Amino acid sequence: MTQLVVEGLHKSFGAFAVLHDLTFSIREGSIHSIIGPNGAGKTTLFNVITGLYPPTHGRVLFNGADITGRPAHALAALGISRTFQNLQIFLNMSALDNVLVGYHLSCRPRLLPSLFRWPAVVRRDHEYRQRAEQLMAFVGLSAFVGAEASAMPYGALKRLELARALAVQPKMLLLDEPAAGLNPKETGDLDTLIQRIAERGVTIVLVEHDMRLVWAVSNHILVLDEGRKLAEGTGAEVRHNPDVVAAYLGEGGRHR
Amino acid sequence: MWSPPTSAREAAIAEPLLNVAELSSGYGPVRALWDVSVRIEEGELVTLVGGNGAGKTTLLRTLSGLLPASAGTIRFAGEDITRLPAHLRARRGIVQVPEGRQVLAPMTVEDNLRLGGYARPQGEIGAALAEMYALFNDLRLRRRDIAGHLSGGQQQMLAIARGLMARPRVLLLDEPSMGLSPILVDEVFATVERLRASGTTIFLVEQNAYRALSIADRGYVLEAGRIILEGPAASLMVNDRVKEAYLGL
Amino acid sequence: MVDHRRKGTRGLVLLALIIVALPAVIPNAYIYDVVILIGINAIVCIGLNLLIGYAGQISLGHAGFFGLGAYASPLLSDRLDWPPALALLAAAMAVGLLSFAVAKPILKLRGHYLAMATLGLGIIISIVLNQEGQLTGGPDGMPVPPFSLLGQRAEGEATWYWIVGALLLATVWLTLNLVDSPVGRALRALHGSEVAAAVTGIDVLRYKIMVFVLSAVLASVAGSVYAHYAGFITPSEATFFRSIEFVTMVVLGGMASTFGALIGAALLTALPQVLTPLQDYQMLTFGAVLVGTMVFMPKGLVPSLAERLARHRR
Amino acid sequence: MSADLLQFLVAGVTVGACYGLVGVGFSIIYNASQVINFAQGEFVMIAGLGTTSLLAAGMPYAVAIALGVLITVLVGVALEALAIAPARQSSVVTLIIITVGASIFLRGAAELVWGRNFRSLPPFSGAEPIALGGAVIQPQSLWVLGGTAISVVLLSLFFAATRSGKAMLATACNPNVALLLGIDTRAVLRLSFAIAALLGGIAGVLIAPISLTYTDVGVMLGLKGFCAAILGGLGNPFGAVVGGLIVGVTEALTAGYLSSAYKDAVAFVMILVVLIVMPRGLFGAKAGERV
Amino acid sequence: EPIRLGAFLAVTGKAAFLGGPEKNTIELYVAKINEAGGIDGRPIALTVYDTGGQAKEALTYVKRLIEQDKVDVIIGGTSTGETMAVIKTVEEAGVPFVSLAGGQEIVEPVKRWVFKTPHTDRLAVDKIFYDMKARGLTRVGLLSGSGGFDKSCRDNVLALAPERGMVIVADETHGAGDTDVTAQLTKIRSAPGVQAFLYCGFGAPTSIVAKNFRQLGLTLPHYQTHGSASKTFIDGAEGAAEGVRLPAAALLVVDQLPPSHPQKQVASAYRDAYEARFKEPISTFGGHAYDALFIVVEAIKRAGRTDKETVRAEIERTTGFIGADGIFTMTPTDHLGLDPESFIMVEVKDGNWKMLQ
Ligand SMILES: Nc1ncnc2c1ncn2[C@@H]1O[C@H](COP(=O)(O)OP(=O)(O)OP(=O)(O)O)[C@@H](O)[C@H]1O
Ligand SMILES: Nc1ncnc2c1ncn2[C@@H]1O[C@H](COP(=O)(O)OP(=O)(O)OP(=O)(O)O)[C@@H](O)[C@H]1O
Ligand SMILES: [Mg+2]
Ligand SMILES: [Mg+2]
Repeated sequence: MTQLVVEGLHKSFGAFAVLHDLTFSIREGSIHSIIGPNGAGKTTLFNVITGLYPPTHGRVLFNGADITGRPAHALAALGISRTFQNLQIFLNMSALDNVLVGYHLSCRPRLLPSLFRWPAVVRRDHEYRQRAEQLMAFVGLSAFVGAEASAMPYGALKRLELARALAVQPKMLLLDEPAAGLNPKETGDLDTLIQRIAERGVTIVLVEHDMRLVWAVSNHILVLDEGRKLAEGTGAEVRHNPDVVAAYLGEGGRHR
Repeated sequence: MWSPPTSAREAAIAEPLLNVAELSSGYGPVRALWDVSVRIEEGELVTLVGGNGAGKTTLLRTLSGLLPASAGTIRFAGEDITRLPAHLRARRGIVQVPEGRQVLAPMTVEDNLRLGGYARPQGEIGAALAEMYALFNDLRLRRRDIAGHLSGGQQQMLAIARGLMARPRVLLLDEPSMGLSPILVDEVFATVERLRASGTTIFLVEQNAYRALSIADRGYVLEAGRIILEGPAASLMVNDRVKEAYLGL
Repeated sequence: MVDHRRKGTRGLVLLALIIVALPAVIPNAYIYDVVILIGINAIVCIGLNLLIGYAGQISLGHAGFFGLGAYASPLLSDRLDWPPALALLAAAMAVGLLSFAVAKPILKLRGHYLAMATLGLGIIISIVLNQEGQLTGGPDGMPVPPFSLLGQRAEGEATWYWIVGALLLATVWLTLNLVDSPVGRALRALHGSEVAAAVTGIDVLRYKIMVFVLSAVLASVAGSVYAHYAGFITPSEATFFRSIEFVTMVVLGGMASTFGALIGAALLTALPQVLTPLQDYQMLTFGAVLVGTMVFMPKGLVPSLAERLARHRR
Repeated sequence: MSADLLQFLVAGVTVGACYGLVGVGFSIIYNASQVINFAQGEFVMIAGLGTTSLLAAGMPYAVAIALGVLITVLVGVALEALAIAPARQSSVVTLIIITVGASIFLRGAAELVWGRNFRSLPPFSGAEPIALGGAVIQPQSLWVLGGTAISVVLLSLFFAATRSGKAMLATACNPNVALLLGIDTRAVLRLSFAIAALLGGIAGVLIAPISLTYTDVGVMLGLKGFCAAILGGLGNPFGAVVGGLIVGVTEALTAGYLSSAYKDAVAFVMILVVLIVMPRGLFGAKAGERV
Repeated sequence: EPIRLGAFLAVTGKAAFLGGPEKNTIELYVAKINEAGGIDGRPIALTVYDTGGQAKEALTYVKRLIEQDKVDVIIGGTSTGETMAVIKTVEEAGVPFVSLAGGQEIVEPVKRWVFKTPHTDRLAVDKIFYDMKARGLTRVGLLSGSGGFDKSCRDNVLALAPERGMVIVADETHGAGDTDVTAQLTKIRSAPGVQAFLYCGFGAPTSIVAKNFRQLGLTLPHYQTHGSASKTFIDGAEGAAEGVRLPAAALLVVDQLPPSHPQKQVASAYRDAYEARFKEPISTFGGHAYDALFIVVEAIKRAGRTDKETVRAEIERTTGFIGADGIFTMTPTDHLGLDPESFIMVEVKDGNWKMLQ
């Protein structure tokens, strides 16, 4: 079943068009990779899908509902969650609190109960604290449970974002270059991690330049170039597409 | 690109260009580096391999002077620079391409590049700019645009180009290939090799340890803030520990 | 975090003990007065700190809300003959509504632009209080009828001490609860990164508005209490200097620290009283102390001292 | 155009130019550190009062002005060295509160030196008003306008076209990167305070013949200057001047046609409306933020 | 055992222009009295607090004076706001208190413990209206500042005008720290049938108003208030103050007083002492403090002790006291007791004050 449909999507900044008439769809439960040269519009596409940028025109449908132009927090409530290429960590908080923020929607915090510290609030907070710790363990951050986010190394922050995004309990998870800053060993772990998340039924949309990861996990690949669809298909199909090789993979990328 | 004056060259014979001895450093009371010793000869390409949180970035920041050394010495071209302010180190030719790009977001691409050459005679800037634009076509196309609006990879190109604009004597690269498309990764590695060929000394931190080691002369392995291994790149590549932990083999 | 909570509870208990014990050592009505003023300023600062320290949104106009509370409550009780307690609540509601109405457009602004907008708002309020002499007595101010609740008149410093003390304790308690709850986390989160907060489901603008209104209401209540306590009120309570003073208290005490706000308020309220022997050098010394403190404790008193203490222990 | 309207406009432009000139001082320190310098008004005060003292001591007017401005620059540099530099690793808010403290300190010091009386400086070129259509303008206003124009042009050029100007901008947006580029960020900060004090000083001597001068003169001028700088878009000297002129003219027209009691309030309402429509002021630079 | 005298004044802030000379005067004369052996051998222990002109500070300092410093008498409250804010506390504590502010509400209705020395703002306005009427001017364009002094003056102008047969044809305001008022003056210029101009305010704006007035070439008779009664106003206006009229205490023109004038001696002695010590021209504000201090001192002398009720009663019994502001005769129903005649009109002539008849 298709989960996300992008229809005739167009996005420009001033006179500068970044996405041109883009149409594609993503199947529920799949791992759908989006690749393409730097500046092709991948992150912009994510920004539009997650409600951070309104599209110039075109539509985005999620589970059949038109979500175009809805605010980001509303989309999160529908089950769309993401990580960022330029880390967006709450640096003023601890690592654990970063993840706990991810549970915001599940907590449904209300002002009065919070002000008066109703027992239910305390109880639930305790519960989410444990879940957050489990989640940190799941992404391999057990060592950082007590750490301040501002004191963590880059690679750990990437996983912290992933944990936070998972805490939102998404139906669809958009990952923007999760492997950047990880070494091959760590990327290998990430590979497993992504598969495990997908196994839980979460649709994954992956933007990544690390081809080893892309080839390893993707069910389907969309190639963007200058805001247009350049190619689409399985890994094998895309990999040997001469346009893709010329625009993006180069000789090195093809073989990795 | 750059050839040192003879006196400096003589000094360099006695001592490596960059000589880091027993260096410790960290963040306030938290120590992140312990007795790190690194020697980089003039014209060498040395790579630093290490896992997430090993302290690679911390080492580079300490070398550049953004973090104070709590113990040990840093000598550069025969001079003790352990206490030298960061901007003077940059003017001596120690140039860093920082992790996470760190472009000057509200300024234009071209302003970013020109500032890269801040410490250089202004007459040379024009030619250097042209060189960078030839290397990174995207930057040429976007040169009047605001750097902060570029895509992640474009910003990474800008960070590298900005570093090169300074015509470094030793270039500290902190994960330069991060976020670049495969084609551009090839391009960046090719550039690094070219720079080395033209005499620039390079200290490369790179997650893609395999490729880094394949072009490097020598390498160091950093774990938990300590150097645990060092040697010729070729020998590190076949080291079991390196293979398992960093090459993902 | 759990540790944080425990610290907060400990602080709360300590504060309660201090409030209960203090009268034993307060020699006269003057010292009571200073302590009461500290309490009133602290209530404003604790609220303001939610906005500035936790949510990261600056306001240079909170004296305006303080002033509105200070004027509205006596005006309602005096002119309309409402019971003062009701007037106080109505004033707080009115300020809440006003701040709610302006919050939406204003809180979309950032940084210094937000500072300017709130500053302008505060100044507009203070101009109105100054100019509408018929209602407010103009710059020379107006007398305020005493406060009474259920036929009991609140008079004398000792009585007000307990009222303000209780209010302060309640404010601290509620604030600590809030800060330590998912709501407080959401506030800190949008401070850290608005986009990240948004994609995790936090309605950023709504939370900003909420905390803005909350802090405005606290300022208004503090203002009403002040007016009834002092028995006289002038528009200088609503000027932008006063707003800056509140912000200075928050920053001096330490941002994102409830007890910091309290201590900042205490210090800056008491300091002029301590400096009086310096006579003509008073203002100069005040400025120098402020600069010196911020230079040597850039994170503010409480966080800087806590850090030093922690380092010492290690 | 009626003579009254013309006179209102003249009044507005005169006042607005003063605001703008003070506002320009804010942009430079902002551009080097993102700090709003609450002591900017005190630079204006020190130059004005300093010059009156020097004049009273028998110095020729031009020398007194030059020294008065020089003293202000020294104060600016001292402020940077003693209060800002030691705390430059701190957050912007902390630095701003330091400037608040500095402003109080400087006023306290000025009161000790100059007392509480207001003083005046003679106009540079006579007090004979100049007729302008049906309106009149003080010659000193032309000096203010001229001074404002020259400052803004020089400053705009500085930021747009010089290496030091760009270095200053780089320092504000990321001091660590600036260091990596070889920029002496301390020197940049010092320079920014020197230039800001210089501008404040120039404003002080230009405005004093109009506004008179006293220890608190900088408070309101500083506030209005801040409004001008924000309205025009922080960091843009040209914007600060335009902002100042708009505030001045709004005030004058409100006083003339609506209500002088609420002229300041109307000006603030106008600023609020502009900001709501244009959240970075009239000519504010883009933040360059994206995700 | 010293006599404890407390003062709270606006030494800094907007009203510092008033509070400064007040503080100077009190300190000067307390020192003189103490040098001369005090009152009945008891020195005066003076405590001065700076309120910055803020009512809130005033209240705290008054509590401090009463509770902590245990003063016998309080002088102060540079502004009406500061004074009004502390009246309740002073009355409850029962401490004799002499205010230096202009508002008549301070002593009307009479409060048991509260006195004041300056002429009321209403009296000043009345003087001005009287002078205008004598010149056949009845249509007045008014400009006032935004401070307490300015507004109180304005309120009196508006309130008194109908009674005195005056018409206020323009009522304009300027803000604190404004550097130019030509817009307001332009508007006043074109007010229908305007015959005279009156400015209510003090400090630098007084000179700015005069300058702008001349710049616009206005020829209306120009009045200001006792807020401008300082040489600084004339100097600051740089010639533009010529012809400005205002009501002031005789102190201002002490040299022009006839030798027979009862205040001549007192006022010139005060002027000489002040100017010699502080090297700045006197203002009439310092005079208020002079009067307050000596009314208190005389009362204590008469009482021979400092118990509060006796001192209060003696202050109330002040009769024919010759001060800088005029001659005071207080009664239980008049806690100002100032002879309106001692308030005179002066005009600026040749860069100096000229007494009018
Ligand atoms: N600002 C900071 N404050 C305190 N500790 C820090 C800070 N930054 C880094 N650290 C700590 O220093 C250690 C080294 O971090 P560093 O960033 O140098 O690692 P790295 O090798 O560059 O890792 P990565 O591959 O993720 O970039 C880590 O344990 C990290 O937690
Ligand atoms: N807010 C913005 N303002 C102006 N231009 C923008 C903005 N956001 C993106 N762009 C431009 O849109 C283009 C696409 O950017 P985007 O970040 O989507 O690329 P990308 O495919 O994610 O690239 P990368 O692989 O390098 O991350 C770039 O040329 C970028 O400069
Ligand atoms: Mg991207
Ligand atoms: Mg790193």
